[in-house]
Amino acid sequence: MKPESESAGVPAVELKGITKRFPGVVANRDVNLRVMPGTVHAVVGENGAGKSTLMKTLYGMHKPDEGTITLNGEQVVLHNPSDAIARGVGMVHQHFMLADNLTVLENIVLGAEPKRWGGFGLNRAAARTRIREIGKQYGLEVDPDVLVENLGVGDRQRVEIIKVLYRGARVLVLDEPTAVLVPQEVDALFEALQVLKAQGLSIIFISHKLDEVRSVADDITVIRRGTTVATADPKTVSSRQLAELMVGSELPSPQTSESTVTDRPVLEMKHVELVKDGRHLLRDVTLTIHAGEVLGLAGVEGNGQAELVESIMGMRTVDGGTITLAAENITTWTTRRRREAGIGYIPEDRHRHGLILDAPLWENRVLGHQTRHPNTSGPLVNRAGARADTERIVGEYDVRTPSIDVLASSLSGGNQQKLIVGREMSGNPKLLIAAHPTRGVDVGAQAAIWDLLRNARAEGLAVLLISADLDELIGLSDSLTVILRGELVAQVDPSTVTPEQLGSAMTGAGEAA
Amino acid sequence: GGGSDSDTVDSGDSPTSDIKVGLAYDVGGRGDQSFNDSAAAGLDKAKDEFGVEIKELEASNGETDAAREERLRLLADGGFNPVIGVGFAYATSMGKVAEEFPDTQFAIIDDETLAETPNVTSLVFAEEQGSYLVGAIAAEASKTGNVGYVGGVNTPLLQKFEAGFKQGAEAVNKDIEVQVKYLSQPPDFSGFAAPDKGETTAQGMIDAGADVIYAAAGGSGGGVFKAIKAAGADHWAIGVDSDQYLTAEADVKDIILTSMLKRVDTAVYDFVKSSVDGEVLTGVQRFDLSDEGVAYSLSNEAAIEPFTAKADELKEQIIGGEIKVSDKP
Amino acid sequence: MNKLNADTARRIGLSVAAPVLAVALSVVITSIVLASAGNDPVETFTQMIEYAQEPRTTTLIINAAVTYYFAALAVAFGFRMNLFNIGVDGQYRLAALLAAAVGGAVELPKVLHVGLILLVAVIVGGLWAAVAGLLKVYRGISEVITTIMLNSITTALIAYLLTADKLAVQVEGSNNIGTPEIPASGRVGGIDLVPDSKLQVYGLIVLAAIVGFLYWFVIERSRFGFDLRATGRNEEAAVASGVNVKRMVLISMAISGGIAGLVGMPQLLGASYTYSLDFPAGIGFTGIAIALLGRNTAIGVAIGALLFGFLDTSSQILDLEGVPKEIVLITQGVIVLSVVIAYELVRRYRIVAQQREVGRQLSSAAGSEDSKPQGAQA
Amino acid sequence: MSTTLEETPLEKKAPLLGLSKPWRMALYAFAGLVVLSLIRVITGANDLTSAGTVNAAVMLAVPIGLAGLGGLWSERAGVVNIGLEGMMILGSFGAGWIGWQHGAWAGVLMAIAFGVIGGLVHAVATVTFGVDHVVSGVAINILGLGATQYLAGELLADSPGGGETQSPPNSGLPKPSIPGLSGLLEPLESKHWFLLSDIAGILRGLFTNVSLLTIVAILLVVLTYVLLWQTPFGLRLRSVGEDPHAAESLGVKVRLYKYYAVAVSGGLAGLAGGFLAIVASNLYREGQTGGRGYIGLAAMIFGNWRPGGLMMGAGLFGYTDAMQLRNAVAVHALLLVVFALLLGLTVLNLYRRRWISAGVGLVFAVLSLIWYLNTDELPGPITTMTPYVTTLLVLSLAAQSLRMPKASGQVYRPEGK
Ligand SMILES: Nc1ncnc2c1ncn2[C@@H]1O[C@H](COP(=O)(O)OP(=O)(O)OP(=O)(O)O)[C@@H](O)[C@H]1O
Ligand SMILES: Nc1ncnc2c1ncn2[C@@H]1O[C@H](COP(=O)(O)OP(=O)(O)OP(=O)(O)O)[C@@H](O)[C@H]1O
Ligand SMILES: [Mg+2]
Ligand SMILES: [Mg+2]
Repeated sequence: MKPESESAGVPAVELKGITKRFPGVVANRDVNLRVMPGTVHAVVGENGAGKSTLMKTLYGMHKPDEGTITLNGEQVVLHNPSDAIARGVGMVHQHFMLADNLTVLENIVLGAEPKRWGGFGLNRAAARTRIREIGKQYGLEVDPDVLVENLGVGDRQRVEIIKVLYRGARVLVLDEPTAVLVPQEVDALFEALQVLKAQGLSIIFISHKLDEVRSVADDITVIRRGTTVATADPKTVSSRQLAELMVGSELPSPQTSESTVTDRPVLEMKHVELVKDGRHLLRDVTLTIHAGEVLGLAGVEGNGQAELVESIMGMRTVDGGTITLAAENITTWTTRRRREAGIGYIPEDRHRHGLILDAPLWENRVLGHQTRHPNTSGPLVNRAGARADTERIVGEYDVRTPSIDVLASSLSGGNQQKLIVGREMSGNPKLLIAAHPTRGVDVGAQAAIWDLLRNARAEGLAVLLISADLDELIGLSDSLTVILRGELVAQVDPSTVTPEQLGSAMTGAGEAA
Repeated sequence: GGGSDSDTVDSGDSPTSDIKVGLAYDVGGRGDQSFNDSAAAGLDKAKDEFGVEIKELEASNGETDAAREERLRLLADGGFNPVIGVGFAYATSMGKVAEEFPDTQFAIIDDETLAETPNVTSLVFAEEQGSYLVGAIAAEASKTGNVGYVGGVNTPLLQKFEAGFKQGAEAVNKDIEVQVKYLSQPPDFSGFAAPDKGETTAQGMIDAGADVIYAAAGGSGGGVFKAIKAAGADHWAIGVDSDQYLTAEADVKDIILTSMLKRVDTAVYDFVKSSVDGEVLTGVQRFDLSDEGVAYSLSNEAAIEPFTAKADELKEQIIGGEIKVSDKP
Repeated sequence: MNKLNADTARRIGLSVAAPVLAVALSVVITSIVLASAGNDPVETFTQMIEYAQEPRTTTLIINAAVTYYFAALAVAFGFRMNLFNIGVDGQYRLAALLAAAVGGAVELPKVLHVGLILLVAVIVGGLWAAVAGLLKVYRGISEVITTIMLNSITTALIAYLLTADKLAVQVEGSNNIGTPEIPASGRVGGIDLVPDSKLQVYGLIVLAAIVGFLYWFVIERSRFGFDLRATGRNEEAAVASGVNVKRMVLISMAISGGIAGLVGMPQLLGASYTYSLDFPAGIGFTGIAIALLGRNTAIGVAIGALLFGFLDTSSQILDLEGVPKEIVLITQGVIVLSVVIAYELVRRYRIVAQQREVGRQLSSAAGSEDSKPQGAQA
Repeated sequence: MSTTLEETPLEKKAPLLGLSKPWRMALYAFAGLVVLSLIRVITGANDLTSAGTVNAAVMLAVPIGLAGLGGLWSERAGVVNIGLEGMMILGSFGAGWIGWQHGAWAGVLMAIAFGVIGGLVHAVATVTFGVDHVVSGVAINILGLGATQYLAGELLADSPGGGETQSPPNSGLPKPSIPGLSGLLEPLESKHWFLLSDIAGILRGLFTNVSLLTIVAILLVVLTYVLLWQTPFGLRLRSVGEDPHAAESLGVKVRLYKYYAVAVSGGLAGLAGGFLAIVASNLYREGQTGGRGYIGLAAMIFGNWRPGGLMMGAGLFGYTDAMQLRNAVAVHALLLVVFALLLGLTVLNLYRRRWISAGVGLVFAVLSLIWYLNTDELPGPITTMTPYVTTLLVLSLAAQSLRMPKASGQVYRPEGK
């Protein structure tokens, strides 16, 4: 570890003794952070360590309870984001901050609009040119006039960054920008970052992917339980050491032990078609998952993964082909019937599809298992049974919560995810659909979830695994399929393929081995 | 609160009486420039003449019989006697309350289902007779042979107006066209309070050839008058209840040919008077052409003059019984 | 452990605080309005209270509440899954009309007769509401529009049906018109609930209690209720969990309408025995306010219904005492607002309190926490 | 407020003949006119397109449109406004009360002022206290009614020609016409020629006796579009309704914009009420608004939260309402229009291979034709349904790609609160 004082000159950002309390938690306690101009400064830490909170403080979204913020040597008080923006601080949030129903242009200029009609009108033309300029300058091209809802995550990410650059930010905060990107997109992003750096901008970069961090960062600050515990030099520190600083635990890597694949097909899809308004969302999808097999589905987000999952779940009715579960044709079954037949579902977006945030944990345990013991008996909800079983899950899956009566919203992301996994594992399913099971989950929880998947697989569970984290995908899968524009375009062998090959297959660039 | 300005016993030299009159309005209450106001006028007259103490209570929209019942009961309980209910809506409730207070004399306007109850006086009107006359006048005045009837709310009571008007018009010109429109359907009583709809409807009737329109629509009548006024010469409106030539806005009054007078004020006044005099009216008190309880107004002299002869002739025939006016359209 | 008890104690304290605060707030505002018009608030309120305590009035209040209760439950049922049934008003009027027509047309043994009438009412109300449900499910039209439109359509429909040549009979000498009177076998007698009151409480108060219980039981305890609440709170998650939302919309709309169908029954079977021009209208809209006031729970709604019943009834005495009775409307509006505001204020207070507590805990536990990080740095 | 379901877009994709949106609209409008004219000629129900009808339609549409516009403003900023009715009532009273003493324009201003007050109450409740929007709206409807009745009792009871339930009449506003136009068009209209007379009638209806306030109202629709969709102010306001946290993260003062929006919303609703008490009729009357606030809300949803669509919704309602008030024969003829409409849509559905919709449409088409042929007039009460039934009909036939502002109805709480 290197001493604080090495880097010379006035820091672009200096946070001293920041403390921020929220009901029930201290998100930040006496945090210190110095970011030098023209550097990429990584901040790492577990889920709930307080990274985002710290950044929100720096971005003026809330005032710290204690501590000072100093920008370019000048101590400042930020009452709101406008203050931060005015002082050249810009932030790309962990969760996209984009209005779907507005155009890219509208999203970007919002709050800093170019005027016309003597300052009265919105000058769309001027905005377009400006956005195109920025696009060229940093290789961040997007069509300003499409609605954001029609964009994939990569493009949304770009829009977010353009938003910040459009405001002429000198300090750029990126909160887990790579969580949803494929390697190629990540590289593109990093290239852009290098350009920015070269122009003297300072970048604060948050990520759970420690290799990434080490490759891009100039300095690293580690946060644990809301406070800064160390700074590290990316050139010297290893991912394992970083992980230990973060959690004091080993950095797990997803490695499948010997294959448990049987010849018993659990899920079979034959020539499945899904058409909406003449557009093929899924074209001629045919795949088989056997008991004890983990089938990895690789693909850039928005290429039909969601649709494929929803077709299996019965949330969409397919326009052609058949779906069979354990030799039963379930093509026309309702979602509930499929779940009862033994399909477990870890949804991609836990807040939208996985949980009722303003319901207590035990009710969330019932969700998706409304018709099954021990949650319900006949037409009635069996509260005692459900509560007892929730306690079991909380225990077995190490869900960190004061009680099973707290609202799901009060759990940290990782713990919410563990609850969902536990829920979907119970009632021993035949097939588990796991979409991004460890997205935004810290290394500790990650390891736990990976183990769960492995064990279940060993017991003969069939798993459809979808993940943007290619290491995870390669590490856990027995076989890998690549989906592109709704078609299964390639089969690759997880034991031989590299993330880069996989990535190019996903983008349709070159066929992987 | 209708009571607040008028519930004190008169002071000064005006006569006083120990009679306390309670009156329960229909929805709209005092100041509706229509039916209720007409009752209020009768009550005020009685108050000024006999110095009776009065108490007025108001109905609220869409209320239950229980509420009406309670209203009457409060009055009877408070020692008010007689107690008057304005409008047929009070029939059921008054039936109940009258039994509870046998020593209180009640009166109800526009209903005679309680004829059998000894302490309830029914004050009813032959609206169809008066409407018959204005119908005849309308037919006479019409050059296009096309007249209109605008009813406020589609209730049997208003249908009596319609029935009389049609018969009267046809009596004069058997192939006259009578356009009929009600502005709203119960329980939506906005038809009595929608001058704009009145105007639109009247405008439509005029465009369809009508040149005389009978507005039996309470406050919505004003709209009808506007439309007639806008239509210009040779178009006439006929008012209702009170003499609207006297009450309407100055700029439209001249096009009000006549009004079908329904003397609710007289009825109320007579009834109060009778109880002041000690020989209270009981049973069914029917007000019709014979006693001027219904009539047509003459205040727009120049305009009405040419039609009075025929109208009065028909009036005599109705009183004499040669003409029977049905109250069903 | 005992800290937990202290917590629960405070939570209870706070949940009591909200309603109290709400009532206080509305009393203050109402008083200001009263005073501004030169009426003595204290006197006015005492008049209202005293009047409410007369046995006769108490009965009236309860009866009003019974009717309101059905209306509010109907609305609340929809709200529980984010369906806004503004159409309760139309639904109950149409239901009452047809139920009255059927009830007046047949002669049956007591139980059957009453049962039949109630059944007709529930079915009519349910079907009429289901129209909105269908249009939402198959044509995606917001139930807000449909129910608003259906209310007006109902009015026209009733006017069309309530004529002598259709469902109604014209009583000689009456300017009213209504369905034939329901014979004794189809009526529900009152109950002497309030001691020494001449009036009786609607017999159907029993039904109200039952429906109230069922409402609670279905929503809180049944699987269906679970699905319903899940859909209301997070539709997408509900879909993923296997709830068929379209079916839920249809069913809940129908049930909401079915309950709405009962709104007119106490009046019909307990008082008027006929649907006529002066049949009470607009209760559906009052129902919305009460449902929201009662926060869509069976108990809360019951309290709200009684409160509204009290205010409505006491407007009469105000009128008699020469106090503008419109004050009652104002009070009702203010109460609805102040209740929700009170709850919000209490919620915020709770957060602040929590934050302070966390702060205190820290300042005590700080020392032990800080040691570990230092070690890691070395 | 309400659960949204998978909706089936109709016109959205594959634009007809590849025309751009405005032209497509124009084409539809013209086609509609031709059909209407044909049916007029066939049935002889000349009131279908008469100047009188059009003029009355505008009259009836304006208050609904204004109320709807109010709804649009607040919902675009994410605040559902069920309280429009109450704010309208306040407005009509304000106009009636001031109008007869200080003239119509003063009345108009007072109407707006009263509406704004209503709006501010809604804003305080929903934005500052984070109260559920529907609760607050419902409360305001009750309050609006109570307050006006109360104030009427205090302020109008002893006014000349007024009373506790109505104000004295006010002078109203001038209703200018384009000079000479009427004289020019009337003969043509009275010829009852195919199409020509219809166009003449419509033009005459639109451009004669147009109240100044009507013109103001139409300008307000345009202004709303420009303000909300072509200015930074509007962009910020809409962003607040789409994703307040995104807006907040860019320094947009979310609460402030919500306040603007809801206040304007109230003002517009108040103006709608004022229109009733100044133009439609020239006095305030209890119960005058007659639920128009709710209809306005419906018109807004009908118009997909867009000024343009809203205008169409209000227009349709006004037109059919005018029809049913003015002329029963024409209403009967509307059955034939419905038939034509359904037939057209059936064809369109077949062309789009939407068999079920086509089938359903056809069935209803035939039914309405049969109904038309077997009757020569509709019963009075039934005609009064016309506007409501038509609205539902059009909604259930037209494309259902409605989309409300994403954060509409959600209580907004700033980060970390
Ligand atoms: N608005 C809030 N209200 C209450 N608690 C909050 C709020 N925001 C964050 N927290 C809590 O503060 C702690 C830190 O949250 P934060 O989001 O900063 O963690 P993080 O380091 O960003 O985690 P992740 O890596 O999952 O993003 C967590 O326990 C979280 O639950
Ligand atoms: N009739 C309308 N009423 C309200 N807003 C509109 C209308 N037409 C377009 N807009 C909105 O105004 C903004 C600019 O209009 P413009 O037509 O340039 O964009 P657009 O996306 O092409 O509009 P549209 O989607 O209606 O074709 C866009 O946000 C659009 O959504
Ligand atoms: Mg974070
Ligand atoms: Mg366009």
